[in-house]
Amino acid sequence: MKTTRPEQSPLDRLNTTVDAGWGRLINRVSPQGGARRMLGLLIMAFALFSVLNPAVFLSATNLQNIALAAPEIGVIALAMMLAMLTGGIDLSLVSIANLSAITMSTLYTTMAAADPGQAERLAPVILLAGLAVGLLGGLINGLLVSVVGITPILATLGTMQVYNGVAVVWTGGTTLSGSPSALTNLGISTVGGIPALFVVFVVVAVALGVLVSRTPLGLRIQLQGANPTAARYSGIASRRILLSTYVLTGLLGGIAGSLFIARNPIASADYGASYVLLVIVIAVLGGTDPKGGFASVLGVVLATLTLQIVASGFTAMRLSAYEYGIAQGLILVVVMAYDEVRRRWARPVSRRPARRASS
Amino acid sequence: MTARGVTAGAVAHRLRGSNNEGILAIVLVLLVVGMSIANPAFFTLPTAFSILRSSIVPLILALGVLLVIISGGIDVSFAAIAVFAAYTTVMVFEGDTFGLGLVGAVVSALIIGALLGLVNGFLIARFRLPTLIVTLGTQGIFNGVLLAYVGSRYIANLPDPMAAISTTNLIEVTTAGGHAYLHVLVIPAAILALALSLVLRRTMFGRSIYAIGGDIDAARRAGIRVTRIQLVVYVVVGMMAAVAGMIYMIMGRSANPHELVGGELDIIAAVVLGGASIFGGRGSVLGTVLGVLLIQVINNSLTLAGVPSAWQRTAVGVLLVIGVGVQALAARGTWRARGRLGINTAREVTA
Amino acid sequence: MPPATPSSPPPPVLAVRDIVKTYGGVTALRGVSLDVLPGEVLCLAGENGSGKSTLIKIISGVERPDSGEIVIDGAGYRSMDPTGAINRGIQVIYQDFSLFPNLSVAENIVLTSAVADRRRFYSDRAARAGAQAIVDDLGLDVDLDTDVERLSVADKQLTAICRALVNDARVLIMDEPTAALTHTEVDRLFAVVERLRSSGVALIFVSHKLDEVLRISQRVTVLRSGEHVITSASQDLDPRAIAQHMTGRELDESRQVTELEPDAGVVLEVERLGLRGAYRDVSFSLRRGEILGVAGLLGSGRTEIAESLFGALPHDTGTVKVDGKPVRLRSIRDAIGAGIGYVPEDRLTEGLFLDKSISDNIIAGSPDQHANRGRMLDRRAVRKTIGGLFTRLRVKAPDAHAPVRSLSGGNAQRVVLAKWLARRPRVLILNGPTVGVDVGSKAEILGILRSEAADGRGILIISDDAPELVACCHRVLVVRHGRIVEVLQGDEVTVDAIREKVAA
Amino acid sequence: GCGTVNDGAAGDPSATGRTSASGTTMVTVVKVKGIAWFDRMDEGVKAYGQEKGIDTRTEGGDDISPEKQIQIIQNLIAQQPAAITVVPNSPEALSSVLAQAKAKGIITVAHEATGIKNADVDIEAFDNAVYGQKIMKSLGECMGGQGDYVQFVGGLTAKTHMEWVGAAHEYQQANFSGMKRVEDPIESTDNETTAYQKAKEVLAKYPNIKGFQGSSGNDVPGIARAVEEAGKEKDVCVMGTSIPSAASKYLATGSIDKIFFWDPALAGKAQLEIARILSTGGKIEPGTDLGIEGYHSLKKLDGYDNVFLGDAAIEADAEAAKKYDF
Ligand SMILES: Nc1ncnc2c1ncn2[C@@H]1O[C@H](COP(=O)(O)OP(=O)(O)OP(=O)(O)O)[C@@H](O)[C@H]1O
Ligand SMILES: Nc1ncnc2c1ncn2[C@@H]1O[C@H](COP(=O)(O)OP(=O)(O)OP(=O)(O)O)[C@@H](O)[C@H]1O
Ligand SMILES: [Mg+2]
Ligand SMILES: [Mg+2]
Repeated sequence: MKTTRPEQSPLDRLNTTVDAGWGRLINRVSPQGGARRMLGLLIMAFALFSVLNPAVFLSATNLQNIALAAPEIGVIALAMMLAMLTGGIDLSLVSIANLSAITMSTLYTTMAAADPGQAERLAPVILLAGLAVGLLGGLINGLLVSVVGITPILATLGTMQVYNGVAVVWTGGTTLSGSPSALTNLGISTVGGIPALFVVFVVVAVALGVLVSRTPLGLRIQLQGANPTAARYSGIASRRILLSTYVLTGLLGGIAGSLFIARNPIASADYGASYVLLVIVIAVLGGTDPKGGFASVLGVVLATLTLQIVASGFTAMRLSAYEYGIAQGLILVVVMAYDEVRRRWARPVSRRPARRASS
Repeated sequence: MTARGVTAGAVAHRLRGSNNEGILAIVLVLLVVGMSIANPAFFTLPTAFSILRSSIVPLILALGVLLVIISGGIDVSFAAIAVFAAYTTVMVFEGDTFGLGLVGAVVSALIIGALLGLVNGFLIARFRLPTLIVTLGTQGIFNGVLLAYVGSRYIANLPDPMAAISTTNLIEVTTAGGHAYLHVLVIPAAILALALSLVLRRTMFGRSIYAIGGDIDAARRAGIRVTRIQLVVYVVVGMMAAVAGMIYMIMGRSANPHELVGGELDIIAAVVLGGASIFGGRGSVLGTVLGVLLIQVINNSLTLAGVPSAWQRTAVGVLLVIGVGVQALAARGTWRARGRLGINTAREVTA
Repeated sequence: MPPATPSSPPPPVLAVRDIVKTYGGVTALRGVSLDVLPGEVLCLAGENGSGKSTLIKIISGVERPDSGEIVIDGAGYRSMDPTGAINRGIQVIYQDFSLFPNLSVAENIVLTSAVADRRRFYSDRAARAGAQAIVDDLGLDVDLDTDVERLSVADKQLTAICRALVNDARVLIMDEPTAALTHTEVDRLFAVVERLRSSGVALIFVSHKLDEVLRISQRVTVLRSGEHVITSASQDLDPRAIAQHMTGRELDESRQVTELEPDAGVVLEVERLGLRGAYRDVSFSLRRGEILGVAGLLGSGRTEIAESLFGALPHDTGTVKVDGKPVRLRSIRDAIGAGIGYVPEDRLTEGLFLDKSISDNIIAGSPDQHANRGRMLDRRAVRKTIGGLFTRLRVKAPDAHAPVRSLSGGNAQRVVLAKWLARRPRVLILNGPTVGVDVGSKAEILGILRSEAADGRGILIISDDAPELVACCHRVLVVRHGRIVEVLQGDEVTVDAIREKVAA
Repeated sequence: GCGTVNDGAAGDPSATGRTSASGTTMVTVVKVKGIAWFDRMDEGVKAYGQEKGIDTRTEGGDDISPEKQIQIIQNLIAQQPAAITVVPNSPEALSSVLAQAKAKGIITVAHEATGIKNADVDIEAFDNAVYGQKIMKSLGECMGGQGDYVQFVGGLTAKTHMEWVGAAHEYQQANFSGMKRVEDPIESTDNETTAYQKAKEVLAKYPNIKGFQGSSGNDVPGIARAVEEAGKEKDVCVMGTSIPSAASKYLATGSIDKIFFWDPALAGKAQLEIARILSTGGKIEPGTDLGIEGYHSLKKLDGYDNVFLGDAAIEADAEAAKKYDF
């Protein structure tokens, strides 16, 4: 009883070998979940625009610009990812970043008025002050969320307005200019053709990745997000974890603030308002579960780059900002839907698909 | 399941309301009293009517959000739907070549709203995607499509049938403090609130929404048609958003496709302030009404209260934090008390 | 136990034929067939993960079989859907209850039937009346207006039972309905079951308590690793036989307690502990190597005592000493710091991170112990701990990276246990350590506890399962109305004595 | 090794010398795409491109945000247009990205951006201080030099708005001592509904209010709606920047008394013409004639080396506004 099977054609054989080889390669470098998906998308987007408009898209300037624009958004997206990892959200990040940028700018201009040389020498102190402001903003969020017990979305919506309001009052609504030249120089320098700010971003991302997946604190943050009750019964001090998380997101906000003034030596209350929702999109695209417990730093980094690539590709294609808005929405929805369909296809009937633990 | 402890605690619980409506009402009253002391001009009929008037659109939007939040989701695309539906309608009816009048315009807006809601509902129910993500995506899509392909211009003059209601008032009173007008469009808002309240409390559809928000898998096991109900919820929300959009443009007497979008978080804040749980399954129309009023009172009275313009953003934020903080602490207090009574679930909060 | 009429058996109301079901790589059911006759109780027995719940979910339409057929009243279906099942008279009490935490008890009880009846409107008053009727019928004392999320596990279970009974079911399926119930409630439930059966309802009953199984059922079906092993009349079986079919080996549930070393020090000393509204004047001591049982009725305050000792529900009065040193127990961290561990009664919400990996779950309580000097998680140490515990507790899982959700009840419980053992606590408190755990696993878990005690730990076990307490406890405290009323020790520790003192 | 982000094409010959008319691209970056004001500017930009045979277009974000403008300009630099002209949301925010553009040999021209750095020329339709005074002169006359008034700005961070109201306030203090500004400038967030609500609050708080000055295009329509509802269109003077289409229905009822503006189409043309002159090696000096109405004799603004002023302000009452179709 042998069913006749057509002889496999050489082409098919080639295909199978290539597929197998490709599969092995993928498995070797295999990032998981959000990261894997974003890697695919990133390559696709890059290839697409390279083909459509290579002259503009592949120019050194353009690639540098992508690397220059990504850090500030990326750092805020990483902070958002961290907040979402605990099942929360931090809407105040951009306001914190602005407040810290304003602090640094004000300190610098005040000092420079008295003694410019001194102001430059004290650049590290100024930077620390800015980060401290971020930390403080995060601390207030953390206290509201953990001690007072306000839902994060409301607590940070409130503090977003408070921090923003303080920034408006402080600056009188004007845009401050002035930033230590150490920072400004960092903003325009490159290392081997790669903007220094991008290097800073990668360093922050690596540090955060290590923190989340390789340290006790990171594990606790993940567990707190996955199931707060069980976390409590496991002896995880939920309040302290939430507090640390929001302090950390505040600190990242502060770092974003210093990236702001490194890139443009100015500080104002209304910079980056459009980032608030954008970073949620990035965090989620990067594989963060908004319900908490799961996130991927690599995924978020790749998602940041992908959206930057699409944005610059669209300008290169002379498409409008509205069309980019549509594309951004479509990418989000299609990627998530595709993911879900594929997952269900892999396990056609499981109602509660087991999620991959990754970070 | 003991009858023990159904004493003072129970009475307090009743007064507090199942979603903290009681506390919210007290916060609202205190705020009004405070404002009135700060500036007697606050405690007047014109101010009251003005606050009611400015609450109409946020309220209708908030009611839609409430529905989504109870069902366990979150929606950030409703403002985009509101503008899309209303602006497109205004564009279509600009010349009113069909002579369909107001009814035609409203129907057209409702259909557009329903269709856009259907897109959300389809993606959410069919693919079982997180609602925040879907609506974040569709928000960008709807807004982009509107501005790129429908139109992006400010339309200064509305079609006549719409323009006619702009200046129609329900009540006009002249008091010592000046003229007080209550806009006629509070009626649809009130009707929607009442109707939604009835639907949520008295119909199986409403209860199913709570059930889905409570535990979606349990809802499926109980035979509730989750997919269909989610679809209907998002369609209804789309239609409510369309109504809100129409009212917004009618009251503003112009159509600007750049408005409304961006204020989503404030609406969600009002709903959550009104006691709805971000995690789904809890929330009431009464609470939402109080939440919206509270935010409107805050937003509308800072100038009167003498808060300098520059400080107003901060003040809104501080008041919001205080409002939800009081609620959170009050909820915490009762949890703790209950923990003492030994009722078993106090566990997660008594740290 | 009236025997089923042997002459002309009525046609089965429900049957399944050759059901196969796989989850990813795991085969949960491999060609299972069975019949259920009207007017009988069919018990499903089997070890954790043998596929009982999966079979039930397939019958109720929650899951779709890969192949096979469901036959209801002679009509065959490839698969069911929840509404279809309910409309055909199939009601289920799920192992995880599937209640709505945000709705009142009354509404939870009536909602499913209202959905099935395709009602359009809902009335609070009618719901309350309907729920009250069923609650009265069962003779329960239930506050119908409380939200379900405020209920204890036992109360949730009672609510789920009420809900299944409110419909006039023709087939009633109960997946471990007694797991969290005490003796009295089980008796009430069984009275109801008996009544339903005599009125012609067919019942499928899943339980790991084999004496219950034999008491209530006419026939027993045993599954092992997704396969049908045997279906036999209950009177032909005894617990030992069932256990043997389930596990394929002999089990021993007899009392096995080692003699304590005479000079074994006191590891936990509780003096005049009190918490208003829950318990008072609680004093006892626990020696190194001792296993101390705590028995009591639902609501007697046992859980509160345990939670106070774990700092989750701080006590008002009294003192606690660990190893002779007074300790402060205002928070869980205090308790953990003092060397106290606690396996909570509701392992799904309090014990486990269901979507996290087994490995994360196990080190959830001891990340710092697994950190190297640079405050990084030491992967080698983690692997070592997990490897050790996997073998020691015999956790059955493909690998440590699988999410806990994919584990069966018994294995999940071992993971909770492993979490605490990874910390090496001085005192381990377990609340219902074998709830929903099959006899095989149960014997193993008790064995583990014995050896942990032998290691010098003090162990406190709260349980409704008298035989289990007898099997491993040196002494048993009986709690009534928030006070310790009796201490049974040595030969006094018998099933009958415990049941008698608890109910007195 | 190390370097700077401006290295890439600094010495790139193709970056400069693309002065031949054909193939030249000039891009105008506006505050936001799709609003009537910038649609009108787009008309001017397109018309100019056709007249001169240059590839011109406008780009802009989908909302008013400095970071999006930075992003757009940065992306444009990669496309190497001959010139970028920009109406910045925040002039300061653009300084470093404009420096990048300059480093690549791109001509940069700004509009509504007094004090902007790294733009070759900033062209203003008029002197902001003079414009503010002009509004106050009309408002003061309308109010008969007596009574309370308030000022609205689109944002407390909007530099030009703050300059207009600042100059107007000073002018009032010097010339209309009977008038009093009773609140600091009020923020409308450039939103008509907010302007409307704030105006209602003002009317409640100061029943005797006599005047409103608006700054963003949405301010006066919102204020006028509040005034009209209070039945005070005869008692209150409402004036400020707006565009004829948005203001027309309120001008007709008298709830807006006068609007002030300049024609964005002409401003768009003026920017491009300056860019063209600079790119052909020309110079902008006091007295330069761009050949565009309102920009026939540019003035230099004191205290800045790159700011030139036109004389393009238009004021219009109900009658005059009908002439404009934007
Ligand atoms: N959603 C799921 N995804 C993957 N595997 C699953 C899933 N549900 C069940 N399983 C697997 O199917 C098998 C049967 O599980 P099931 O829950 O039916 O066992 P059970 O007999 O009810 O056990 P218990 O007595 O512990 O309740 C187990 O190996 C379990 O791990
Ligand atoms: N002495 C007492 N005085 C007042 N209330 C009491 C007393 N003892 C128990 N209760 C009440 O009985 C109710 C039920 O408590 P709970 O179910 O937690 O008891 P438990 O014995 O720990 O139950 P479980 O069987 O789940 O372990 C609680 O409301 C508790 O406060
Ligand atoms: Mg089971
Ligand atoms: Mg007038």
